[in-house]
Amino acid sequence: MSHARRSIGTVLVIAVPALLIALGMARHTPAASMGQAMSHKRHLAKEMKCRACHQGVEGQALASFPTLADCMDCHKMPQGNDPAEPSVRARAARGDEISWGRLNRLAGHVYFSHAAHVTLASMKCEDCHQDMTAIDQPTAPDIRPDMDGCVACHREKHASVDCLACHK
Amino acid sequence: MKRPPRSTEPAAAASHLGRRELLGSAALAGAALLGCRPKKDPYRIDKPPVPRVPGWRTGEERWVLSTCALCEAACGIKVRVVEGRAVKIEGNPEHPVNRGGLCSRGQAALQALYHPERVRSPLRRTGSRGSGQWKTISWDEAIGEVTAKLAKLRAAGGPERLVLIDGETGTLTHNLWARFLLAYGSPNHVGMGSTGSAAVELDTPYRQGLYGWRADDLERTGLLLAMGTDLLASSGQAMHLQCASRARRPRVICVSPRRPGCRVDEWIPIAPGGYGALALALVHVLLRDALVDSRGFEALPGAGRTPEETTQVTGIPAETVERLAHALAENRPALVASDGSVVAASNGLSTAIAISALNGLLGERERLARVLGTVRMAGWPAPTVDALAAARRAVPRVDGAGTAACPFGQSRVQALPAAIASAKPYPVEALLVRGANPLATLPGRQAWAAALQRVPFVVSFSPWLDETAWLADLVLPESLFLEAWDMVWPAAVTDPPVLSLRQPVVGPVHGTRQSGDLVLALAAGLGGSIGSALPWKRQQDVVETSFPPQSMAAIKEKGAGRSVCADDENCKHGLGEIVDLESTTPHEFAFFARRIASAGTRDGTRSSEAAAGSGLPPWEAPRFSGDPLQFPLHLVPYRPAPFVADGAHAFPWLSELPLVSGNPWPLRAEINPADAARFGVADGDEVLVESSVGSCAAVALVSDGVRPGVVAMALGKSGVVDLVVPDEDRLSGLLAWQGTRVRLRRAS
Amino acid sequence: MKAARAAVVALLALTAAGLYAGGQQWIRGDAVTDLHTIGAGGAVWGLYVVGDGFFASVALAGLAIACLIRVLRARGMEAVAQRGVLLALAGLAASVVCVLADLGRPAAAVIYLPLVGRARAPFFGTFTLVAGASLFASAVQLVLASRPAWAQRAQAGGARFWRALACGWQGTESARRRRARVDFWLSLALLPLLALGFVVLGCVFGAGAGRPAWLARLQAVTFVVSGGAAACSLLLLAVALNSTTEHTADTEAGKQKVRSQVRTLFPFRSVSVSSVASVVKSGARPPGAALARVLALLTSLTVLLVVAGQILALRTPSLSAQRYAYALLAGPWSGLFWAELVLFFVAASVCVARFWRGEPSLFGAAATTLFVCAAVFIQRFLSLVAWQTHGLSLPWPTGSYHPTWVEWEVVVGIAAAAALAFSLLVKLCPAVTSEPAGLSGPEGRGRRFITTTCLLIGLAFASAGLALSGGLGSGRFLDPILPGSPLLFLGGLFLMLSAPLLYELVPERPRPESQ
Amino acid sequence: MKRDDDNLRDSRRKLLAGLAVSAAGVLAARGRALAGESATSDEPDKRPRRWGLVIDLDRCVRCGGCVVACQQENNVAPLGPKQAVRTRPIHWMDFLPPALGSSLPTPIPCMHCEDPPCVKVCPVGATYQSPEGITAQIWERCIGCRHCMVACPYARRYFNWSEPRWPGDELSSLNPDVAPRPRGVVEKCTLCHHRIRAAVERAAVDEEPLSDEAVRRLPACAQSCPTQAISFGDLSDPESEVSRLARSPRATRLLAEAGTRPKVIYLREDT
Repeated sequence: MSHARRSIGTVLVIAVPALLIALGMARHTPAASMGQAMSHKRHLAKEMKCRACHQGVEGQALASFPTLADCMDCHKMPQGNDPAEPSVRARAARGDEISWGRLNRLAGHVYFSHAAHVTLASMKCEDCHQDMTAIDQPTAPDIRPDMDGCVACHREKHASVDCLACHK
Repeated sequence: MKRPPRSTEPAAAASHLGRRELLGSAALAGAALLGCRPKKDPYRIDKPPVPRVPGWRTGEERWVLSTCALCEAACGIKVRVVEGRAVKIEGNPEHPVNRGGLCSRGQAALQALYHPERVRSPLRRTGSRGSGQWKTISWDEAIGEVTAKLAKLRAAGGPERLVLIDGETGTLTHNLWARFLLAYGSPNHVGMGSTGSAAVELDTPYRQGLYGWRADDLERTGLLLAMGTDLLASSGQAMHLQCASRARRPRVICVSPRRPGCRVDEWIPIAPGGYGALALALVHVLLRDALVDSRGFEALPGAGRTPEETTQVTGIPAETVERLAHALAENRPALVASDGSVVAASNGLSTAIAISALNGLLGERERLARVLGTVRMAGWPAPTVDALAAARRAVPRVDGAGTAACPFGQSRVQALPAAIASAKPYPVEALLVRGANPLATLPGRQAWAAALQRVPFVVSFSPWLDETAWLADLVLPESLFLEAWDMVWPAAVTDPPVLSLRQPVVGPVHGTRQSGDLVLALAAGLGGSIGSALPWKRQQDVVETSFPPQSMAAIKEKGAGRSVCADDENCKHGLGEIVDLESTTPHEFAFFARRIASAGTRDGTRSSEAAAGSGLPPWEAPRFSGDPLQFPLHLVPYRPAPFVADGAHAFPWLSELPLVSGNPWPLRAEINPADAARFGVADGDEVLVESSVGSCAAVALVSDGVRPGVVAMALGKSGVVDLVVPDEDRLSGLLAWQGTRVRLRRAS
Repeated sequence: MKAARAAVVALLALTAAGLYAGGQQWIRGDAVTDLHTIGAGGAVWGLYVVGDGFFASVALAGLAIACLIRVLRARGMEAVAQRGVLLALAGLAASVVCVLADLGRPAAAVIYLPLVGRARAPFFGTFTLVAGASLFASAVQLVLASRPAWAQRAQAGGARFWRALACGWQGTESARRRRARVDFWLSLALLPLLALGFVVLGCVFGAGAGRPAWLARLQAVTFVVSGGAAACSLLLLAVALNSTTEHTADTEAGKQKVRSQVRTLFPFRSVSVSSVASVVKSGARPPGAALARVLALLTSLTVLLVVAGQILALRTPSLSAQRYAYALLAGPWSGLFWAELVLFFVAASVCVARFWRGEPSLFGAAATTLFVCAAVFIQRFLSLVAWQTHGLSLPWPTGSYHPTWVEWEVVVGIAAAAALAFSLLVKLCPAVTSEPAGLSGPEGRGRRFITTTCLLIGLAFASAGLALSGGLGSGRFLDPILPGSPLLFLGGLFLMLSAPLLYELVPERPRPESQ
Repeated sequence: MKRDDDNLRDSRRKLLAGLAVSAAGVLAARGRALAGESATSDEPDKRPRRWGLVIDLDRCVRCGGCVVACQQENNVAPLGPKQAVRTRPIHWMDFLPPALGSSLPTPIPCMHCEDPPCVKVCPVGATYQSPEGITAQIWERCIGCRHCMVACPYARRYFNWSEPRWPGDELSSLNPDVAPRPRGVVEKCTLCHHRIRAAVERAAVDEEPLSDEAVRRLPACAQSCPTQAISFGDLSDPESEVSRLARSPRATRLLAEAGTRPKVIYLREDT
């Protein structure tokens, strides 16, 4: 009996720290941070399209974030009564820029083109991303791309599964 | 049945232990495997913490047109800028100089732009000269300091004691500095001499009697006789020659002591300094065999030389010369083109005249080429020059160019150290150096260092802390060409000639300022007539207002374009005072001779005493420095394809170019197998090359691409310039780069 | 005693130095080696791959010799066989470490090779057949052969350790017969596997862009033959020791002398001299002479092959082969080349002169071993490195390769660690041929079924894994059809090789009738 | 006891059968996927492209522009003089030293062989031949065994002997379309596949066919060439410029006898 207990103890002594180490090395999820408080829900409720702000989504690889100048296209005039709005206007007047937080980052050796998926494959934003009409801020990361997922979809849609299609 | 012994029982217990260990080690192995996962994505391009460039969206990219500045050719470039950072330079396909091509230098320019050793703000020397102790100061402070000094110097009545060494020509900025010196009252705007553009500049004025650069119709040329080591690979003409002759490649015969790096139809090895003699011999054959129309060439000195007589100077057999002359006559239109290395000899002017005569005799230069006149600004008012400036501008130049010592010279930078050291004709009180590093790129390093020590006030505008800047009192780092506005006259002149726009492709990476802004700030600081001579606020305004708006719009769209003058009055001061030789009598060589005789230099006033009675200087044989017995070989310094005159260290890729073979970094001494056998040197040996003034270590490269009796060494790496004896052509004032004798031995 | 301790300390120090050097390489990258890009004046494969080839070929040859001995049922040579297996284990482990030291990204290799390894690549064979299967096979051989000795120690009141190792061992006559059967069949089955492994290694070493096919094949053959020579010489050293033991073990003084000699070579206290002596005594004739003859033959054959290769290379139309031959004969590699030939020649002479009659001396054996191993190492070095520096098809500049201290330290450290491991294994697994008289016991059932099942499942897995990682069908496809197929193949091989172990280990279940 | 045994055996059988069935299922699924792919790639109107380069040695001026253009485009890190003492340079586009009758160096990128020896030896499939004929290397997969470097008869592959470093702000000039390679992997010319991909994508967005004129100067080396000595295009299209040039009597291939069938074709007058 004591023998068995001792063996369990040994296993615990070895395995628990190992597990802890393993857990500590696993990737931790970064908290969502957008760099500037803004509500996707409210913007989309005003019949805005995603591409109004993410202007690169149809023509380039990165969907891109708006510059403050883009924001000022509408926000030059007060839009509603959000107390944060004047401060944004002040920043724009100073020539400041918002450093938007990127929620999704692909591995550095992976190429992903929004243009190819949105314009050529006619995919919708919601096919991969969260539905932003319901929430103010997305949770990070809102998609977790893995190669199997990409390849499965490419196979299904008869898109290229050549390595060079996505690797750079 | 007897049971086996009980040895299995404890064994079972033991195996239990084994299992426990197994479990534990498996867990450990799992943890270790997890630990092996790369913690950081090694493929991520983490841009350094450069502040976000305002106005750029993520992933946004633009292409910005500009003009390269790494040689005098002024190729059009197209820069890919992503999120405000330049990531790739390509040739501008719309640009008439390079038509989309771009050589290694232009491609590597981003390395210089983002180089970690760039000077990031003005520096003031705190320790003794050369001690390397610097203090960072603000731009206002730096400019204030320079203006105070210059104002003091002018107030003391000696504005001519200000000297500007300017490594740049053919740009609006250069003209701004010239205007600044004009208003300030100093004649001493000194160029950098013959490795760069000055030698090319000499080409046309002395041959055609005009100041400006030639435009050759390369698409029609049937035979190109290319003279010199660099013409086809690295000269200011190279890119244009190569790009413009794409469609119908002419037959190319190259004459030089070193085989050019590119494919030519024939290579004729020639002794250094022998180009003029070859041209005269060709003229002789052309006249003797009545292959050409000979009117007007009676006055050509030395024209009676037969190929046999010149063999000793050129090292080319007479029958080769005969064959070449007939080839020139048969493959018309034929063109003789040459580079800076051809005239960088003690008989430079003679050579230029002889080559020009050959071209004139062939009668093709005039049909193939049009020569530009001097370029002035359309929108620039005549400069205000006060009495002091007008008076002091007239004193002889400190480098002696244009005086009896150097009648046809425009600039004689190699005479500067001696002039400063002897304080004759007058002492130099302030020295400004921009776009140049004379200490490292000109021979006589020791003399230069001593001279710089004697000048009380030295300002360097170098973007690097180079050898010259190291000895300066102030370093005011100029922006690099990718961060600056300018307008450039390409040295490789196209037909029709164009202006090439330079605009910032990125904002200043560090706190540097454009050279034009600096000179404007200096002028504004000095005020008075100087301030009103340069009335603009910014360099950008100068660029945008100096040319007619419709021309400017076209230039901005394509990166280069022709400036059109609206009326005669503007044209007088404007661009495009084009003298078309077709409208003169093309075959009348006297036209050229008269020009030389009457107007040897730019203003035609100071050279009258020097002009020889016959109208032309007599033919000269080349002269070499060093005892032929002691120094049996000729040094041929050449510009390799990736040659950058200044700041070569900032382009590691150019140094790593695998053009020769193997390890690309060390300096190579290229010699003929015959000489290698004579001096007991094998390929790859460490050798010592010595001249009468210096020595340098190199690695031997034994190659039959070098003429016997010659050591060819690439310029741009330190060491070669130390070998060169600073002799010069006494008429043109050009440094005789090709006039040094050396010896070579294995390093022990 | 002192010498033995000093030897252990020295080996430990060398191993530590190797670890340090390996750490330097880990931190600073492969730039600390003298390996360079082919064509830019260097070799991309250097000392590490040479070490891999050396250790692996010695190990395979050792295992092959052991298998041959067992297949031929030369009981007198059992001690040699046992040493051969130990050599295989230590050598294969060393070769694996050499490969890991050479790889640019060893961690990625550990993940990707089992996951997506491709059967068409030579490296696949290296890591499955040579590193995986052979290592496992030699371990199985070792366990099977050492269990009587472990059981002896366990019965003599040894630690739980020995009992764990010997669990389930029965001294019955049937068990012994069974084991002999297993030994025979396992050895017989291993021989083709080893041949395949040798072919793979030979291919890797014979490879080289633009090498004429005949030269590549000749190099591969030379590789195999010289590997055999090196293994023979190493075994000869072990046998020489035993022979010395035989001559002197009878007297007490002699025993003392043997002890000291034994400790010099196997520096652990509990080497059972008597058991070693008994092994040799039980043999009909000293195995040294046979080994020496084989060694002399293999060495001469190697010299012949090397010389033939040179002559052919000089006369071939292939310019690169000519350049390579000249570089060896008179170029920068000539010193090494001639040294190799001289070493081979001297070793062969010593073999013929001293050992032909079967009178091996410890000193002579040690010298021969040193000569042969050095020559074989040089042979591998030249066939691998000199081709990269001088055998290029295009006119790239010729290269050079002078291994840095890091590379030497790592390889020497690996060799030292292998020697330590060998000594440790000798201590743990003494060769015992004279088992205590067994008790008779019944033959259990069930054993055969389990073993056969294991063998069949293993075979199925291995063939499926091989087919799947071979890309089955489409040549365009990058990856194995099923990720992890190489692991399947390797697992199948392991299962197959575990079958004899199962056969041995499955607990005896009495026949139902007897109950 | 016996019944138990039989049960056990049965269950074993079941297990084995289950394993076999599931393995067959997986195989079948994969096989279907394979079949599906080959069907899509063999559409009659879409002939698979075979990208290739033609280098005219008679036009090449050996200016080195292509070498530096390639380095800048593909994020090759400079070495600096310290590393270069025993140099380990990376030049996807390199110059083959002059030899064998030629007096000039030859620009030499990866040959993108039709039958690439490097692909055959890669143990993990890090290098492979893409459907458009590019001999590609997936950096992430590479384990750094350098077998491909030994196998390549042209010596056109490079190993990262140390971590690439870009001093100071030079990281700013890195091309975001190309992943930098970490230490320990082999890298090589990709024929600027990222530029091809971008061009294909752009043509698709603009709904225009990808014309031969549009791709002729697509790779960085071809773009920079002052004399347009380098042409790029689809060798399987008989109308393309590269195909036309490849039919020229001046066309030769390097080491044609090696049987690698390079897709880089040199033009040279026989002299």
